[in-house]
Amino acid sequence: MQLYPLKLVTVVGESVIMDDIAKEGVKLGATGYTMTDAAGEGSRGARNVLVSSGAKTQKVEFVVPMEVAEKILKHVSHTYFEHYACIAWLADVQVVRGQQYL
Amino acid sequence: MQLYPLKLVTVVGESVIMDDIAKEGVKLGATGYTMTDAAGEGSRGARNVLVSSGAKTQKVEFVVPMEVAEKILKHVSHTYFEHYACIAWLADVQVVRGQQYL
Amino acid sequence: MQLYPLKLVTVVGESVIMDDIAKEGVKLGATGYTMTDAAGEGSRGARNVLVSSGAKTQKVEFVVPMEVAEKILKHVSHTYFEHYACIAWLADVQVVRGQQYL
Amino acid sequence: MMIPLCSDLLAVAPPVVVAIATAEQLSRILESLERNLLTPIPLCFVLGIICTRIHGGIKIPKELYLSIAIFLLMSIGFVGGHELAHEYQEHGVSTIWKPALATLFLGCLTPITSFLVLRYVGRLSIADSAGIAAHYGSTSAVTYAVANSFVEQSQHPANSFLPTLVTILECPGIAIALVLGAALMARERAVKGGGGKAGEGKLWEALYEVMTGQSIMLMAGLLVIGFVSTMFMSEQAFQPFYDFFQSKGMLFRGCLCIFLLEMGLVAGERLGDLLKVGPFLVAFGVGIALVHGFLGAYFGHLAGLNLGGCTVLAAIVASASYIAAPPAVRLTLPEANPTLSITAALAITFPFNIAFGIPIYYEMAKWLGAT
Amino acid sequence: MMIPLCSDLLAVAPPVVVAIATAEQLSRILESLERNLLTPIPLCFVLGIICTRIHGGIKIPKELYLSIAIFLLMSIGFVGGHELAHEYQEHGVSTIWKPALATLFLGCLTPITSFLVLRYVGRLSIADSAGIAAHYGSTSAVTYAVANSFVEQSQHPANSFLPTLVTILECPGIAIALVLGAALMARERAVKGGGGKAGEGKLWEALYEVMTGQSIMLMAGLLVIGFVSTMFMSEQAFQPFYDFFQSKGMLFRGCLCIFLLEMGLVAGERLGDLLKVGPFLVAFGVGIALVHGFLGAYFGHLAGLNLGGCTVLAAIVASASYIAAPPAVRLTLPEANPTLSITAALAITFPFNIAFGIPIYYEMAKWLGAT
Amino acid sequence: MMIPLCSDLLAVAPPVVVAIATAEQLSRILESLERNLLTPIPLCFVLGIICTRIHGGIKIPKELYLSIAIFLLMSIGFVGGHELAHEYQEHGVSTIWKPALATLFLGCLTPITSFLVLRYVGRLSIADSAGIAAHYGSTSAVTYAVANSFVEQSQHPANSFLPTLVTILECPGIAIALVLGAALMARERAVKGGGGKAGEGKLWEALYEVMTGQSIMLMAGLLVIGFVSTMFMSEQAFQPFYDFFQSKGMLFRGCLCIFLLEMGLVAGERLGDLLKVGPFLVAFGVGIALVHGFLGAYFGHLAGLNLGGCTVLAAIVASASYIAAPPAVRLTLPEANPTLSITAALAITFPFNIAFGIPIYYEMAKWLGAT
Ligand SMILES: Nc1ncnc2c1ncn2[C@@H]1O[C@H](COP(=O)(O)O)[C@@H](O)[C@H]1O
Ligand SMILES: Nc1ncnc2c1ncn2[C@@H]1O[C@H](COP(=O)(O)O)[C@@H](O)[C@H]1O
Ligand SMILES: Nc1ncnc2c1ncn2[C@@H]1O[C@H](COP(=O)(O)O)[C@@H](O)[C@H]1O
Ligand code: NA
Ligand code: NA
Ligand code: NA
Repeated sequence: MQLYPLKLVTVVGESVIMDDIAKEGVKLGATGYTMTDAAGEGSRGARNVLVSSGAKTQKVEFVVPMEVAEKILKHVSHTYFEHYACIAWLADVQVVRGQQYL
Repeated sequence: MQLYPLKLVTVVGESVIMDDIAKEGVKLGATGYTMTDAAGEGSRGARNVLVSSGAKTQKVEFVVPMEVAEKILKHVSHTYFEHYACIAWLADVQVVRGQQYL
Repeated sequence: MQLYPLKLVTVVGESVIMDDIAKEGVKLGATGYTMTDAAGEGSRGARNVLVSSGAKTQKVEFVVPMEVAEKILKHVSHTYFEHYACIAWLADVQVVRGQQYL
Repeated sequence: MMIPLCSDLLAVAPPVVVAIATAEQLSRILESLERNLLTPIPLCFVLGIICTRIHGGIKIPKELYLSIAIFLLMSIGFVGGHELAHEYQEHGVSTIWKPALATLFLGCLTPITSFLVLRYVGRLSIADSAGIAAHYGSTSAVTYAVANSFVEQSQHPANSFLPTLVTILECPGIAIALVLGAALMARERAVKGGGGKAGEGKLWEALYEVMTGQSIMLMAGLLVIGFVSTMFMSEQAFQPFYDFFQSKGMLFRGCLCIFLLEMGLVAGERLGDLLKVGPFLVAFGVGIALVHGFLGAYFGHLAGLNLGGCTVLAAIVASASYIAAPPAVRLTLPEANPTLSITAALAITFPFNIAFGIPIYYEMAKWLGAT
Repeated sequence: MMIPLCSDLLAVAPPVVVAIATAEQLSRILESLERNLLTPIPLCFVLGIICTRIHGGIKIPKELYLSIAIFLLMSIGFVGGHELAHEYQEHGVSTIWKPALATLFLGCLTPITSFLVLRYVGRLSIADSAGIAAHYGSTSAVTYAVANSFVEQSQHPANSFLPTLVTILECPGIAIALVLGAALMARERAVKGGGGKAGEGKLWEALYEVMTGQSIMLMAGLLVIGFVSTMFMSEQAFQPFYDFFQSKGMLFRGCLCIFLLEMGLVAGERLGDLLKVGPFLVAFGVGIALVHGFLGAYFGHLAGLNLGGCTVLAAIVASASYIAAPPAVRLTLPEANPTLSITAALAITFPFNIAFGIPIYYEMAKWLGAT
Repeated sequence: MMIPLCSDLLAVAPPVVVAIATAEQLSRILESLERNLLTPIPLCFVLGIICTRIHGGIKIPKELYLSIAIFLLMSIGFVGGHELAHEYQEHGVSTIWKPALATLFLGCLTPITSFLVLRYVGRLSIADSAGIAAHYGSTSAVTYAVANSFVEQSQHPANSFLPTLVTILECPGIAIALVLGAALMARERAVKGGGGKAGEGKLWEALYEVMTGQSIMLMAGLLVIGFVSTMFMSEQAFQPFYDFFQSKGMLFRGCLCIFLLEMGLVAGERLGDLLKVGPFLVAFGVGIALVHGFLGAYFGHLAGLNLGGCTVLAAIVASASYIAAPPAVRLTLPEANPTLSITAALAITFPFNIAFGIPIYYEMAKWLGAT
């Protein structure tokens, strides 16, 4: 079975911004995203506020090629890191039928 | 501390099939699985329907040796990729007391 | 954009111990953690009991440098593996502005 | 039995369409429309649609939605069992068996009419036709609840055993459509020589899942519980349970408001899909509701239901399932596009029934002579 | 105080067993069984079990389950506080202190009886014995609610301060069993020379967590709130709160139905474990309930409770905790297998009490002379 | 209109402070305090605080909390619409337009007074001042509910259209504070030459989100629904809906108890932040409530509200939003520290209003001559 080497971008942050990040990720080239409710603590976690959808912290994941990953990480770090509670990282994954996500 | 190199197989898809995928993964050799409720968008996300357990999208993860990982990915891709909204990937992980999961 | 190579430690286990693990991880040097509700099966999954917060199984993730990762894994494996349902693994990640998490 | 009834029906149908258009009836329909629409339940649905369309912030936690669904199903079952016990104590099964048979017959007929129209008029694929037919062959408990509160407000309460009919109508339609779809697709595949993959082996599993699904287990289970406890409990001890579940009570009505708000939110999102699904499906969603509604009223009347009963039976026959059917169809006919069926059921037929259908079926039932 | 009571008891016990078997009593028990079983609350439990066994689709969102648990605990506390205020205004503490002491005594006795039987008759490990004893030393609020509704239906309502006794019974049993288990295991470990790991340091933490856990905080907190607001509010202002929380009301009874449905779903899954846990535990789950139930009825009667009160006290003493105890035991005695304790508490003792235990305790209380 | 009113106000203010201190009034306040505090609603809040402080185990699922919030907002809207319909049928808009205008005026005034005090007395940053001002410019639906139940218990029910005023008060304050904050920060940034990043482009988006947010959609939507269905439905058909939503009913009061328990749990956690936010903010949280409360009572009286109405208007003007405001502020003014605003709103002003504010506003309204 052929597997395509792609990147998994994970962003965890306060839920007030996570819907926007998911949408912006798609605009920057991701073919989709997966969002999970979470809870967490960090250096600025107390900033999180309750939104009407419930969770204070959310995690969003994108399976993307490296260029898109870079774009998303740059965008997130430039737009949100200063004032919002959030963390972002990158990992290597092998994706089934990965050509769909290029 | 000894760590065992194993594979982490992640499948995200519409929840109507995710219980089956978890069970089938165990049948194919996984010693267990972890399931999380999620939300997401993708090329076929609109296909997701509400099931009585609530979430429309779920994520299931298996920590398994490479042979089992291949079997699970093949099975999932062969059985579900054509008609169901789902995505699957593989990552390298180092597992504590990993011999239990071989 | 500069990315820092760090470790992602993931622990999945019965929720009766997960709050403690999260706190102990921070004590051992993690700058934060992310916790998700999950469900799962494993060799000892039947041990899980309902706690008043709801989920029987939870997942906690730490982005940390290798030394802290080792400490957390050692602690978890030494303290909880014998009697509690839980699994722990390590993966490589590249973290944005990773110096914050050192 | 089916053939004479059908020819009967054909003889009756055309005049209906004409008759229904008389001025007096139209004005009566308009009046009931007003009486029907300007009440909290449909207005909450409208609020939900508006909120979605203007990207408003109402978010009903899905656990609340699921909890209310559970309560409504339990309530329909329990009250049904309670009323059935009274009916049974007074009349035995004499008043019930005919409506029950008629309902069963309608539950077998409607998936077939739907399939035929979709496949041969709409030229949809086998999978899509069968998938949508499964939705229209089953029923919507919420439509039942709204219809029931309409006839109560009109001072023509339905026969007491109507909730039992809802339970009867839940399953057969889904089962027939799924079996039909799977069989036709297997034949097609055999002809084309392609090998089936997912879905096939899952047909019986899915049928079992429908028959033991949440809707049917809760409705049928509470029906039995309501029946038994009415038989064996003192009235005083029974009262708090009745107060909790009773469908005229504040809990049922209030929960229905919140439920319809959420349905409006979901339907509002689906409105955008109306363009995608095309004009045929819109016409189908309204047309088949009217046809099935007329069949419901007609057979209900034949089986001896009263005016309210005919109206409610018409409404539930005309309604399409959007809770039990979708996962079953998704598992069995994965080639079927759920956007088509859910949009039709939820964004076309459901609001049509809530707003216009129910008063129309009421007039149909009246015109057929039900009292 | 304990010694004379105990010898008293030994003199009384054997005839009970004989007497309870007289034909007339048996037929009365069967009658109450019918009156007890054929009501919505136990029937919902049965529906849950059936649904799980046939792999049916009922899914109660865990948030609904947790919310109902919160409501039931608040309700028991609030009504308890309200009734306590009335009792206090009329009789001061004169009627209450004896039952309270008796309950406290039973709360300390039952974990020990359980432990001894499990360890020396059942030959279970120290950890398992202490873990199960913690469950049986505490109580189940739902069993209280069902027993209470049984005696009300039997026209013998319990003394008004019974909810207070539930609160008293919640903690001591868990605490005693955990301390006992931890101490014995430490000794054993010292003998064997092995080093303890997790759990040990967590004993005091876990005890504190039990004492400030959700069950006790809500029950005791609302007890105080119910007491204070009964004292200071006008009746009219108090009414809506009372209507909301009152345990004879539609909300309490209805929520209990849904809660028991979920408990049936969980117990149904545990039924499969009955084989695993073996015949001893099944016998224990029934036998210890009968013994503790008799002790409850006996000491309740000594302390001056009425017929309903003795029955309810017997039921709560006989019941086993499955909400507060499991996490506490899991943290403190991780070597204990939760499958044993939860299966015993939830799949054996709870259904036994609901179905057979409560009517039996009622007869026991009658036989003891309670009126 | 604004200027004469303001000078009026200045003439009135000092004597108030003196007058309010007379012995008789103080004892009356103490009496109402007791009557107010020793009721389940504030006691549940206290229980929540205690539970958090002693690390107790009460956990309200967030879905329950959100569901109750939805119910309370719908209820306030629905009852508001119902009462508005009655008022309108009897008096047209003659009695309503003045209070509505006064409320709108107060909604525009309070964010500005708050901002000025925070920025120039407290020397907070622009972002923090504007962020906190947005909270205090809006209102808290729960404070409304508690104030309303207070005046009902005091036999001085508020004018029927008060819920309408809550709806009017929700938005303008947030909008004004956010626009003010964004404008001043842009100017400051322009001066400093720094380039703005997040937040800026999101102002209009956030304003739109406030105006179509859950609170306003549910309250305004149900207001219309309550109004329309009161106009068009028979009383009998309307009754179950009214019973479900009515704010004197058991559901509303009971849900309020659970909601305040959760608010107590959250406020308890914030208590630890009181030290961090410092004495100025504590003083601000109390002082601004008293000032805004007085303004509310004063303008309410000018606009012709009765004693209960003035009290409730004072309470809602004095209250600070902690549901709608926080996400809006977080999106628009990310530099503002949410710990400051949420601690002030939830751990200072809210409990102050619930415990002391409402009875004080009642006395203020009396002193101003409202009857
Ligand atoms: N070291 C970490 N490991 C895992 N998750 C983290 C870590 N630091 C922060 N987080 C997550 O990121 C969110 C925001 O973090 P922060 O911006 O540091 O407050 C927290 O709520 C956590 O869920
Ligand atoms: N590029 C992606 N990155 C992360 N998750 C994805 C991606 N594409 C799809 N998904 C997830 O997989 C599910 C099914 O995707 P699809 O089959 O593309 O509709 C979606 O609901 C998402 O949760
Ligand atoms: N092979 C596996 N892959 C993924 N998750 C696992 C695996 N084994 C166990 N788990 C998770 O770890 C929890 C405890 O596992 P265990 O201790 O094996 O019962 C389970 O509830 C699962 O959520
Ligand atoms: Na139908
Ligand atoms: Na016990
Ligand atoms: Na305000």
